[in-house]
Amino acid sequence: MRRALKYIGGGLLGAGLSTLVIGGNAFAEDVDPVTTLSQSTNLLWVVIGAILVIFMQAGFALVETGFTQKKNAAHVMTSNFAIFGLGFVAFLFVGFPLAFGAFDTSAYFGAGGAAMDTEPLLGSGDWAFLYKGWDHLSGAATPALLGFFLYMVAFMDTVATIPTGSMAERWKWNSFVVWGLFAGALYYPLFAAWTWGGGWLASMGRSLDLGNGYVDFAGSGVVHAVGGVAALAGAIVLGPRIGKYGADGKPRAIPGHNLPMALTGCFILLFGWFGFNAASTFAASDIQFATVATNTAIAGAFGAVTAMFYITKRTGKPDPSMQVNGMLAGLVAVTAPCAFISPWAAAVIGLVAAIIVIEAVFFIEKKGIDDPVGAIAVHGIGGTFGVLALGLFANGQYGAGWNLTVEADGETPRAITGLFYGETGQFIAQLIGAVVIWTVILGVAFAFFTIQNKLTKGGIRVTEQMEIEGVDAHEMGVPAYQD
Amino acid sequence: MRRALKYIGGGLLGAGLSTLVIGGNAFAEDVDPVTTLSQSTNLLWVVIGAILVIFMQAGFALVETGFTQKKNAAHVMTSNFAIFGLGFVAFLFVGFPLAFGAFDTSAYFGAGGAAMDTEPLLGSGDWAFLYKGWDHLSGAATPALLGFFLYMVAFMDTVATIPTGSMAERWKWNSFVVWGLFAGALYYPLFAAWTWGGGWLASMGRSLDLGNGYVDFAGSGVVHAVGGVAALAGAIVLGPRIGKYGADGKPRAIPGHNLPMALTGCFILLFGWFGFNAASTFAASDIQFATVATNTAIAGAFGAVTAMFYITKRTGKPDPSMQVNGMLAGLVAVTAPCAFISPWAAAVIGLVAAIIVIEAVFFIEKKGIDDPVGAIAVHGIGGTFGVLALGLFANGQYGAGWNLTVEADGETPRAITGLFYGETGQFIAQLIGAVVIWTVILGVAFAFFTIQNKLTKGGIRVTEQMEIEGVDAHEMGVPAYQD
Amino acid sequence: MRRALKYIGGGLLGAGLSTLVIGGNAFAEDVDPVTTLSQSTNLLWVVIGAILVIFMQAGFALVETGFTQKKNAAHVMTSNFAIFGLGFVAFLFVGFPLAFGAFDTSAYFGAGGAAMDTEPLLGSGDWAFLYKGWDHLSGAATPALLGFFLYMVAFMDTVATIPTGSMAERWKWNSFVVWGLFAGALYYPLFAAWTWGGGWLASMGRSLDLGNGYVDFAGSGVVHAVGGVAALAGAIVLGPRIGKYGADGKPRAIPGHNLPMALTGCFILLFGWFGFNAASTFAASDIQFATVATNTAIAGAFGAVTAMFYITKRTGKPDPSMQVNGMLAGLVAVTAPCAFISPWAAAVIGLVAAIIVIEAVFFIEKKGIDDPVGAIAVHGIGGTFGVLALGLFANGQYGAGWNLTVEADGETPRAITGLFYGETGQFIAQLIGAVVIWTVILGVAFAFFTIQNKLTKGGIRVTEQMEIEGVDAHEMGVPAYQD
Amino acid sequence: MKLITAIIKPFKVDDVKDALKAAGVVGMTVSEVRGFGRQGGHTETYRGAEYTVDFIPKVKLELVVDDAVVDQVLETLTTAAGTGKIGDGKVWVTSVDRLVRIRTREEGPAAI
Amino acid sequence: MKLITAIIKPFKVDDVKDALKAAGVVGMTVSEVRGFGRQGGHTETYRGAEYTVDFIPKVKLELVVDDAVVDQVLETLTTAAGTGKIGDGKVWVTSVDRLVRIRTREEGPAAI
Amino acid sequence: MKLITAIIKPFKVDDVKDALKAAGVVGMTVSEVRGFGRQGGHTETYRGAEYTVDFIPKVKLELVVDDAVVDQVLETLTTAAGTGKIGDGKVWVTSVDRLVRIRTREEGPAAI
Ligand SMILES: Nc1ncnc2c1ncn2[C@@H]1O[C@H](COP(=O)(O)OP(=O)(O)O)[C@@H](O)[C@H]1O
Ligand SMILES: Nc1ncnc2c1ncn2[C@@H]1O[C@H](COP(=O)(O)OP(=O)(O)O)[C@@H](O)[C@H]1O
Ligand SMILES: Nc1ncnc2c1ncn2[C@@H]1O[C@H](COP(=O)(O)OP(=O)(O)O)[C@@H](O)[C@H]1O
Repeated sequence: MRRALKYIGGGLLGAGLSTLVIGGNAFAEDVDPVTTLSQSTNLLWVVIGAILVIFMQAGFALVETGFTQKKNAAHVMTSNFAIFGLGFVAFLFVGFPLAFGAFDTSAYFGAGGAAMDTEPLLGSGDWAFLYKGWDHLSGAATPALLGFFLYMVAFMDTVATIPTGSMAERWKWNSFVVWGLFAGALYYPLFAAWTWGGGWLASMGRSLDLGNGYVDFAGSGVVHAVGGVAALAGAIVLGPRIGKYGADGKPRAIPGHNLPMALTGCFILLFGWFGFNAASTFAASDIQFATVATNTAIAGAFGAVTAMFYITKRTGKPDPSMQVNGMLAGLVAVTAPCAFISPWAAAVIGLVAAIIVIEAVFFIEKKGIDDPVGAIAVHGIGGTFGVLALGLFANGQYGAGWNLTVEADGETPRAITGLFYGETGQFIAQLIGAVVIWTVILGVAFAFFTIQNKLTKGGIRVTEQMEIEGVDAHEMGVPAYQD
Repeated sequence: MRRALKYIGGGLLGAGLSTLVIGGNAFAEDVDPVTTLSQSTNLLWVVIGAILVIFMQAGFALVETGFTQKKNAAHVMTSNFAIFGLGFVAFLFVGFPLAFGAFDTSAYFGAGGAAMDTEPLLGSGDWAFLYKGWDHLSGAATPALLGFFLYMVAFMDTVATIPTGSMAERWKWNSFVVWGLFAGALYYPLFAAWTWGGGWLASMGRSLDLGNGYVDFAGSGVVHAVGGVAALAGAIVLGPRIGKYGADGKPRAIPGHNLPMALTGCFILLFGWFGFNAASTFAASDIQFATVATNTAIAGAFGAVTAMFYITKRTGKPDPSMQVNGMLAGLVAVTAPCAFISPWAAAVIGLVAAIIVIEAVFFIEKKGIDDPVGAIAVHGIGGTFGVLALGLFANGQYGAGWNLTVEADGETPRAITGLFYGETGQFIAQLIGAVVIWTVILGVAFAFFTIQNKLTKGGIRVTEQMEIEGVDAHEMGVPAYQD
Repeated sequence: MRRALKYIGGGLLGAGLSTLVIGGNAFAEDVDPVTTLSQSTNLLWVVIGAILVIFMQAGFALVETGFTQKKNAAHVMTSNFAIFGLGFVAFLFVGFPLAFGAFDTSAYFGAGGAAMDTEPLLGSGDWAFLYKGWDHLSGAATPALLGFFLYMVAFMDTVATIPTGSMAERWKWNSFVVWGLFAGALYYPLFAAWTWGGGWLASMGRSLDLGNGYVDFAGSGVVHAVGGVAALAGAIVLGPRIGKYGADGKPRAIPGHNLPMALTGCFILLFGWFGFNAASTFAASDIQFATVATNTAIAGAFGAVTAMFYITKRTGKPDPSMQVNGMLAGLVAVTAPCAFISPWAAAVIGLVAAIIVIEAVFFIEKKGIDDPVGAIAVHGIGGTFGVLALGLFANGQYGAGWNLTVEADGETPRAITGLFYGETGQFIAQLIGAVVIWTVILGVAFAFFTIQNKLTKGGIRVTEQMEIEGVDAHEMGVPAYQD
Repeated sequence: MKLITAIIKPFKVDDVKDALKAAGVVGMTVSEVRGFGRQGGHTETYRGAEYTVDFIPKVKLELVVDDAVVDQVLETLTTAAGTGKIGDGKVWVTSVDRLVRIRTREEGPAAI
Repeated sequence: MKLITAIIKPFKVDDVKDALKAAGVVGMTVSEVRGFGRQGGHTETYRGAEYTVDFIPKVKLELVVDDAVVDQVLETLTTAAGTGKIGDGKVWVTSVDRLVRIRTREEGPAAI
Repeated sequence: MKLITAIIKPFKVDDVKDALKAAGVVGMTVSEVRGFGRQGGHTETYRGAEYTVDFIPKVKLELVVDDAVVDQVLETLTTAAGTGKIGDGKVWVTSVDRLVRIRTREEGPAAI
């Protein structure tokens, strides 16, 4: 019952009549036609959202390939393609149960959305760490359960594909394959279970009286920051590309081989992002999806424009690659707060995110970490800023009761309110989430790549000759382009 | 109240039961679940439409970049990318209020759709010219208002990006940036306010008894022709590219550097166009969206096929670039009438549009105006043809009462009927709209570029050397492609 | 009445309350708001599905162009572009009536979905072969009819575009144009009429007591296998490309000119496939669309992953082009059974399909048939496997009463059940469908290309010189790429 | 030693390479070039406007060979590259003063 | 016979070709090259890091001509290719021992 | 004057350029070429069918230099371009009869 209500404060208390009907229905005996129709429309919205997020894989592939060198284009592109299936398979069998085994969507989709298994696999009550359940593989799988799975698997794949950018042009194919399976089976599910799955971080509102607990509407933290720290760990373990740093130790530019390709990818990401954020209401009957979509667009637009002016001021020219990073910075940062903030705040978040991310790109490069596409800055730093931004800008108008939190009176649902609106608890909850990502999760990623590097004969990096001649010739057996 | 009914004749009187329920609700006291659900589904459809239209930016970027030269590819691509944010920011703060401050969507989305401010900023009654209102920036912004904004901002960006095609390969980046802001803040909002916003052109049905006043379902005029005349003005002020015209004054071909890229862009435009046209019903409960979508596809298909046969006959080969222009011609032309015509008429419109546009490409080029991508012909001429086509082919079956028009009896809602169905008033209204675009709006665009050219040190055109060596090297600092 | 129920078993009996309401409504006198709303949402889902399927044209274009040579890129790309319009025009006037003239969608979309003409053009009762009706062109066309047309025309275009892959790089433009018209007017409609249209193959459940008759949820057979056998016939008539086979008769590799382009195309196909399969419920109120979408993704993911490991084992490297074929193999194969199987079965089908298709590519090539993109293997073999897979894995949980079949008692609707679940009738029905495709339909395609080859001066293949120098220079008059 | 430079039709590259290999040539360098000559170009129309393609894609071969084998190499090359159609290309021979193999610093014929 | 090799600015190719045509040159071969010289390169910034573009796009022309016309061709070529700005390029002349037209096996000046 | 033509490994271009610059070379022209030689090619499989890559990407350098500096330039070049591995490439020297700087019409060594 409590789980049935988890993560639906918005739907339940913030979205007007029809959703109340839904909320009601999840426990009602007889289901009326309106409720059924509302639930099927909700499920449709989530499936459409999933389709859009899955298409983002193409966006990542094009951005990363466009920003890297011609001699490695087939390798980068294909790794972004293969990751979809690799992460998917691992998530289907292992990751999904661990993260969402106890997730109940019946409030959105009706009875079919019941949790697979309400008992955690690890932990209990407000301190759950992992879950279980395999109904989704059998004939017993309901459309609601499968639709929810599809949406969640798409988010996982985003995490899995982020390191392919920072580790591009020098990563062994076989080592990459292992990462893909690990990301889907364990890496992503960990933090996801603790937050969206209903675990201990989501429960901090009740257990530690910290606002509504860790809140992350569509994943600035759960998806982007988690992917970003993996990108960081991987880039460190691999080391910089040959020629990235001059004899003087100064970073040298290695321009991408196809900017139109990269910009096309960014357009696709913007397109898919609406599914990523807006469909996270899990309900078409929760019209907040419109606010979410618009806040998303505002942050992306402000991120792109800010980056254009800022980089021109900083280096003299409107570097297209930085405009791409700027838009993505805005989109990544607004992903957590998008449902809880006012439009003006979305603009501010996009503006600030672009500047932070551009400076982060410079800083990371100066530190000797080579990230060909800026994945660490965009997803890691931008995502972390987004997690905190929610704790600052949340205006208390949406998501009351989120994560089953109530005020002292035990009656009034607790509103999601940020520092700028006078609440400190929520910000602390967000801060804790961010710290966990940059310690525990980064640690897991770093350990994985380090151990894999040790265990793999010759390490996870290609040989110097392969790197110089291009990994396509050596690992793909066919060049990306033929004259 | 009157405004509440503006531009919703279709939804209100043309779309069967459920919409009547909606119509009813906008003024009803108690809102029943079915109505609420219907309204949330309507809002969902508009948001999905907005997402599709935003994705069209990628289509424009690819078509324009593919049709231009390799040495300028980064510049053309990036301008199409940056315009999204530039126009967006300007429209958010200035343009949207001016054009749609008094637009009421409550008939579609419920109470949340109330107009920001029913009093015009300029003019009054049937002679309103500009509006105002800034609720959309504050916490008071309803999902309905924000969803509507998102859809509208996407249309604006289409207008803003059209001149980047005709002015490509010789336009200074900084001058382009100014245009982007101007287009979003003032240029687009002007004609939009007079028509969709509820201004004097939309009111001609009441004020001058001309049919239902100026009607433009999804923007052959409001978006495409308005963008097209700006493309014309800009191309004239810039002058033709070096080498476009031989010593003999004859136009020389400058083939695009990547046709597959251009065709991919056209596919994306076709895809997004369904959001552009079909979601303009503003309601999923108004099933006319299906007729609109199909008429759109029919016109695009006939445009492409006609162009293929026509250009083969005209110049001997099935020039791919003309097939692209042909499909776009059909799509642009059907955009205004798509909801009011029979399928056979959509076919005729697509066929005629393709021929008109191809001849227009030749004519414009002969006149010494250099338009690398054919934007003036496709959007300017094709769009104008679409505006008039509505006045010819409207079959009187949909949109009765549009723009709050009633017959003499003051009871019967007036049907939107074209010349071929015996009504002259509507055609005259369309004609007036077209004339206004080609005089007032073209004048505004021409004045803007001329004055900017005067005020800008060295003018808005790059130097001869920059143009010869390619603007990428000089303005972007990085080439589009690296070997 | 019987027709009114054709092909809607799923919607009618398998999809819970709200659809029952629909089912009821199609014949009810007074229509209640909930039903109307449900029907408009159903129509919206089908239109969105159509938009996604139409976008797949871009995917096919990019995959085929990326897999072929640079000197032919404009030709391959443009043929994939032109086919959309060519097939469309022919289908609008001729093909649609022949295939779907008697198709009734009122159970999904309400009264407007009534069949154009319930009398077959050829045949009668359970032995109907072709239909008729032209309402869809006139002002009498209802949104329901037009929405349905849009979805169906998109499927036709998929069939029409498949041979452009196997026949690429040596096919005369004019001969291709004739194929496009033939495919839309007659080739696709034939088998479509016999199955989806309600013809004799769909009726085998009643006429020959074979399960529910031939069942093909979204077209592994009706679309892919039918397109695949045409691809085979065309490739045989054209013969292999110059240089494809060495003096020793051994096949030589002719690597594609742009792999990133091909992979991008595959991503787009995956994206569009969700519209292809999931919207085939014809109803948002039939939540099975979620199961369909997820099964589709599962099969695609397993196809891609299997192909990656299998080709690496087979030839030493993770050939990107085979990973593309592998994902497509999974998607094609699951298209027929996706609504009737459990998730684990979708995984098995994707896995098996990938291996079968890869081996088929090798086999076809060894047989001296040159298919530059693997269209015959993916669509022909993969599609046929999908048709049979339904007869094996259908779990009897969805689609009861499909094709108006009932058990002996004449009361209980007959469930769609496969061999592995103890029923042989359904498998035999599928087998008959497959045999018809590989005999009658392949025969029609082969006859068409052979006769056209005879009647065309110089045959349907370009001259040796054109092929050597590239068809772009000779047939398009402009190269795909300019430096 | 002599440097033999040949301009041939692109699709002939493999035949020529195989023929020269068979004739004992152990190394050569090729590059994409565009040629203008008797074969002439052609005029195309794009978006209604004409443009002339004066230069036709060709491939350039460069081989440094020992004086002794020049005739034989020329013979092999012209035979393999010829189609008898206009545009087959040219071969010219120039004198090489010195040749060095970078890897070994070997000089003269030994470096070939 | 002589081989005239010229390195010129890309946008001058058409002018030079037309001038040479007018001067009676019936054939030549061109290729894309990148040059390094007095003109020097330039430094660009990409993602905050600098990189130097040392090589500038140029076009290389190769013409085998009869000794008699060398001076005139050089004159025509330098005039047509010149802008007076640094980076205009170089022309050099080397001796050709033999020239063969593949199609006809014609040798010497006749093969030009 | 001499024309020094070198075929080297692509990734060595920057080193060689810097070395030559340091050695006083003020100009050169480079182009992408593909080479066939002892290094041999490799066989790949695409869609199950084999294909041989006979030609390996190389870069060609052309420098016209004064006779006096030929040895030194050769020395610098071979040192900078060498990896000791097969496929390092060749350098050959041919005589240049005339050299003209287009911009100034200067002739001979002055034009270098
Ligand atoms: N005088 C020349 N100098 C250098 N290259 C030449 C010369 N003449 C022709 N070529 C090259 O040879 C190619 C073929 O020459 P062309 O005159 O067209 O036919 P053919 O070789 O049959 O006489 C040209 O495309 C050009 O690349
Ligand atoms: N010594 C040389 N050998 C070969 N090519 C040279 C040489 N010097 C210059 N070049 C070529 O000529 C081009 C122009 O030379 P540069 O010194 O830049 O200007 P200028 O020709 O005006 O002296 C260079 O980009 C290079 O391609
Ligand atoms: N006889 C030759 N004439 C012209 N170029 C040659 C010749 N032999 C080799 N080359 C060029 O030099 C490159 C390296 O030669 P190769 O024999 O592979 O190794 P190495 O230089 O170590 O002997 C070849 O790829 C080719 O481009």
